Amino acid sequence: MRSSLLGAMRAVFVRELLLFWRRRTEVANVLVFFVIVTTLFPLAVGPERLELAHIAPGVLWVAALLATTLSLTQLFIIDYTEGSLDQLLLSPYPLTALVFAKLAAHWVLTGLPLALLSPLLAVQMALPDKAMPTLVLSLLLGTPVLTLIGAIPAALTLGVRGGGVLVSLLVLPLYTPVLIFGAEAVAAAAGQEFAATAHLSLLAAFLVLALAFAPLACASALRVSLD
Amino acid sequence: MRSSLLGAMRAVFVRELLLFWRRRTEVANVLVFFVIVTTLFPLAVGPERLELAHIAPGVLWVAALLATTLSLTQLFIIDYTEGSLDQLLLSPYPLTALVFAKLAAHWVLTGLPLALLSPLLAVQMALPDKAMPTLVLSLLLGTPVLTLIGAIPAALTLGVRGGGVLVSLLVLPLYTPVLIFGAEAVAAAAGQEFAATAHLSLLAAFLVLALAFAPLACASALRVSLD
Amino acid sequence: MPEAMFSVRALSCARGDRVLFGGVSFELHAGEALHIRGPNGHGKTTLLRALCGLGRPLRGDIRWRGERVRDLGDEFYAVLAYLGHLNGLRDELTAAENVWTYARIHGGADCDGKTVRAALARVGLAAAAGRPARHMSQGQKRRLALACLLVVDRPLWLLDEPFTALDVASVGALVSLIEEHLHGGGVALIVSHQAFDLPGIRAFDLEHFVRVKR
Amino acid sequence: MPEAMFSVRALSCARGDRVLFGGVSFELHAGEALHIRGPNGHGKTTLLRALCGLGRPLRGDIRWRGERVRDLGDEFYAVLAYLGHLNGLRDELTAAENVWTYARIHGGADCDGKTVRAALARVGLAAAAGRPARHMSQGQKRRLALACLLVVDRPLWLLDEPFTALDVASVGALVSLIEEHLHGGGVALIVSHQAFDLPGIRAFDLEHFVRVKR
Amino acid sequence: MCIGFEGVARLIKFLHKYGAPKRFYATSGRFLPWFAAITVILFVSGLYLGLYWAPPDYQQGDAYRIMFVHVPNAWMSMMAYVALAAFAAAGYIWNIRLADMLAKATAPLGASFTLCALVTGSLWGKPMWGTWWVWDARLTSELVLFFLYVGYMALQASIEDPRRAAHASAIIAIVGVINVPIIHYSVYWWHTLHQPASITLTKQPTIYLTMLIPLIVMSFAFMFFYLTMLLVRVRNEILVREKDAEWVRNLVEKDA
Ligand code: HEM
Ligand SMILES: Nc1ncnc2c1ncn2[C@@H]1O[C@H](COP(=O)(O)OP(=O)(O)OP(=O)(O)O)[C@@H](O)[C@H]1O
Ligand SMILES: Nc1ncnc2c1ncn2[C@@H]1O[C@H](COP(=O)(O)OP(=O)(O)OP(=O)(O)O)[C@@H](O)[C@H]1O
Ligand SMILES: [Mg+2]
Ligand SMILES: [Mg+2]
Repeated sequence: MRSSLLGAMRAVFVRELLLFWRRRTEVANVLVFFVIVTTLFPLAVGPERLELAHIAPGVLWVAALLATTLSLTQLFIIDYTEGSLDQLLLSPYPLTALVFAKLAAHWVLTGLPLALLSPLLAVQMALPDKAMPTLVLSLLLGTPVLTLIGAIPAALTLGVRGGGVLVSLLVLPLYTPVLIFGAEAVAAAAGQEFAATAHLSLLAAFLVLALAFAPLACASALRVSLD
Repeated sequence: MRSSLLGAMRAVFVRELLLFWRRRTEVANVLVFFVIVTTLFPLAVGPERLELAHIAPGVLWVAALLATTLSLTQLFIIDYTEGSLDQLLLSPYPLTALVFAKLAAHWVLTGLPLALLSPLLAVQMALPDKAMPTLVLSLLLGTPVLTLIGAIPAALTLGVRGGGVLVSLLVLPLYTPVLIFGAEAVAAAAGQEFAATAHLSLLAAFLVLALAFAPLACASALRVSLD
Repeated sequence: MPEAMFSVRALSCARGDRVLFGGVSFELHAGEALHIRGPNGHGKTTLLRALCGLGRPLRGDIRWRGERVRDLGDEFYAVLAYLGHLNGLRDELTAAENVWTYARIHGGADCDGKTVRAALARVGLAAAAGRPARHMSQGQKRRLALACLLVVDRPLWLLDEPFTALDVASVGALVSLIEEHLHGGGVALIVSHQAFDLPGIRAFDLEHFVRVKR
Repeated sequence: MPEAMFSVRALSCARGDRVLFGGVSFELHAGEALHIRGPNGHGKTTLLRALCGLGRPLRGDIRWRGERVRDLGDEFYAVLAYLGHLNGLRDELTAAENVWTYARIHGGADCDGKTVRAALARVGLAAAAGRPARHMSQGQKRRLALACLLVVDRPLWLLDEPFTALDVASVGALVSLIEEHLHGGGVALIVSHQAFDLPGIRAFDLEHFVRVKR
Repeated sequence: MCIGFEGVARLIKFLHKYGAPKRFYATSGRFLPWFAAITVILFVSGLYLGLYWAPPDYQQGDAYRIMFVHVPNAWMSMMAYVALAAFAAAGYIWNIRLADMLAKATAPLGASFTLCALVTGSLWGKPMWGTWWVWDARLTSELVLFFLYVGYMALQASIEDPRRAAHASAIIAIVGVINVPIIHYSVYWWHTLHQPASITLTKQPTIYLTMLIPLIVMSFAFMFFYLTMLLVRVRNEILVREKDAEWVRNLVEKDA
């Protein structure tokens, strides 16, 4: 039974990768959204008005957060409208484990490439080189938390028509701590006001917390939504 | 025939208002998203690092733009998956007129309240009082352009699963000029660097252009998508 | 012999890069109906969507009262009513609101509460006029979609699997609705796997025109 | 007499704030099937979803081989297969991929390419194994959903309108699939408005248990 | 351990018994007038003490008197969220319908307290700091709290099946209550990690007794106001949800 639980989790994971691969654009889209938001900012603010480098950590993190939020609204919705979510709930394996596999796949396809891409945009925004490792590391620790926490509202708003915007509303207050420490870590590394380690270890603590509780909460949310 | 064309347009308009009214929260949600994005910024950037007032026009305009984009992804999708869009295309009246009615309703329910709400957030971001009328006016002129232009990609990406992010990707470059002139108008009014009127009249020109061509383009996009 | 109301000649359609069928031809005179049959995937839905202009045929000639429908443009939409696999309802609107907006958008400028109620009564939803479509069962939704056809008075009906999810009594009721429509001089094309009992209806087996199997 | 495999006693269900039916009781022994009938909106879908744990009944007792299904928890899911109004497929996956992921997620750890191909062949989709579900017609999708039931070997089948969109030949094929399932000692609950010919099936009219009309 | 479980079981039994809507409606009907009376008395005396009895501040003059509204509202905004989460959790875990209704009734009240704290704070901030708003730690976390309330209510409002709405919003309330302390401390550290804040609320001169007394009275006034309104709202909710029950029909007929 144990080995076939892993098999089921792998099947969910592979299925998500396949789906993403088939509509390849989706992955690219999250990234492109990330790129565009970071580009809009300097445009809207007017580059001559301030030192770009000062706002770079904040802008990059807000962009990452919005990109993740946007992709989350799509997380369960198609499975829901086509009935595959019904079938997932009827699996003999613990729903929490299957949900975890699904979220892992989501992160691999959005958060991970986003973190890897970020230095490129950071250069564009004149972030000092010495802050790059911290930027990538903070995103690697932070984006899975965003995915894990964000999945709960995404599950809760299923069947609530026009739930997309509702997800953002529910999710953004929950994201506040991650955003603050993520951006602060990068800012600290850039300005050497403080060592970034304190912020990064807090992010790691959030990640552990989210890993422990979010899949369970998300599974309960799905059961409630399909009732 | 003419009077019943107006009747049909009115029916589309009323239908949209009814739909929005039934899921009342939706309208509020766009606003709240707008509010939250404006809040995240100071959080991520850290208020002491810069004069908030300097970036206020840019942040407010980017937030308005993202809120509109987000709501646009939902514009046709439900009508599409439930087949009502098929039925709209089979109306004996010109599709362009019906699409125009639909977009008008969308703006009344998102752009308009957003423009009216903006001074509240501007106060939070310490925008000088003298810039408030320009802020509201620029949003009143700019948000209908966002809705009109944004509807085209929303129509084109129908049936492309996970099109939500694709809409943003297609739409954001188109939004660039609106964003630049909108934010500049507000910045100019705040700092009195330039008179804001030049920027505002450009926005008005965009609006006229968009009113003339966007509904037509959007109707053609719908026909292509349903083929 | 009077001119046919609706005629199709040498129509062929493709999906993706596969030609599904070719050489489909038929004529419908006032009061006639066609029951289009054929195994799954042979292109019945594709055919119906091509006829009403939602899909584009590869080639062929579709005429309404002798005129090409392509030349008629939007005017052709003023004579046809289409019911697809999808119901085309909005979940948040009540039954009456759904019917009312459908009527208005399709040119029923004189549609009022009484007309709507009458149509709902015809499909057995009189009591549910104020209930949102979301709270209806599959069969109730299908009936609501049928009620929409009744408020606009169209001579050409194109129905794709109209009996789906209908209970036994409703199937009978729908058949007599169609009969009435034909008696009033209308024509109808009905795609259905289910057999039904409509006197005088012609069967049309799409299978004979298939170019590529499945 | 041996103990019933699946038994339901005094079940009642509500939707929103209306009680739909109450006092539903029946027993199924190995090899038996029930044809659940009833007019639109009387709660057949609600009943089926409550039985498989997707909905929550108001009260009542559902047992599998004498044990309450609530106590069985996830183990109960290891004995049932449910086909709803919706097919539960993903449009972007091919037929074979859809079946394979279904099997794995539902515990068919030993499911390989051969099993998948065999299941697809049983529903007449052998040639379409590599085609994405998006490119299939309504009837083909329904058949694909049925193929999923065949790769996991479950004694309890709950089928909601399984004949929807199926052509005449496929209806016959599905009936013999169900027959085979029953011969193998399984039980089945079938909701359908369409009459079908399965020897020994009992009819169950939900109408008699309805509390509130429609 | 065993005793613990037994105690919980007995508690649940008790809750189910007294949590039956009909019974609760009757009991709360007896308490309600008393709560309302206490609220009025506390408000009147608190306002009197705050607006007349307490002397003007030597720095702020009379402007400080807004404190007697601001501070109780700020306290209540936080207490109400804890109450909301507790009710929601009880409703979700033990399936107590009354708890669901209490949670639903608490949310708009808590949101109003939060909004009042924000507005009165802003009004106070203008004369004190020369600006309506600063991104101070406490202000920011209060704003985020407001969003949590709004999110809860939006979710609650967009699901119409009452049971599903209750369960769904309970999950978000529980997730939120885990986050509230995290948010609180994050915002605090965020602001104070590098430099002392330019404006802090905590560095008040120690408060005079003449100001403390009205403050305490007003705090209790707001607490009783909350309890009164909670009862009113829950009783309404009960009537709406049980509108088909016989006892409600009898009640309505008796009144009519
Ligand atoms: C929009 C602006 C403001 C907001 C959102 C706000 C929020 C809050 C909150 C949440 C509390 C409760 C803190 C706790 O008990 O932990 C509080 C308490 C308090 N606030 Fe404000 N406040 C604002 C403006 C002001 C202003 C301008 C003043 C006066 C200078 C002020 C003075 C106080 C005082 C004296 C307390 C009680 C002190 C304590 O219990 O620690 N507030 N406020
Ligand atoms: N979007 C698509 N792209 C490519 N091919 C498609 C697409 N949709 C359907 N097809 C193919 O076109 C053919 C005809 O489909 P159609 O839906 O018209 O069949 P049908 O006769 O209505 O079948 P059914 O009885 O199952 O409803 C099918 O073989 C199907 O595989
Ligand atoms: N989400 C919902 N909220 C409230 N009521 C609902 C909801 N969905 C369905 N109903 C109501 O519940 C009743 C039973 O619906 P159900 O779908 O179970 O019927 P059914 O017997 O399967 O009908 P059909 O033959 O049309 O499929 C219907 O009267 C319907 O109006
Ligand atoms: Mg078809
Ligand atoms: Mg049903």
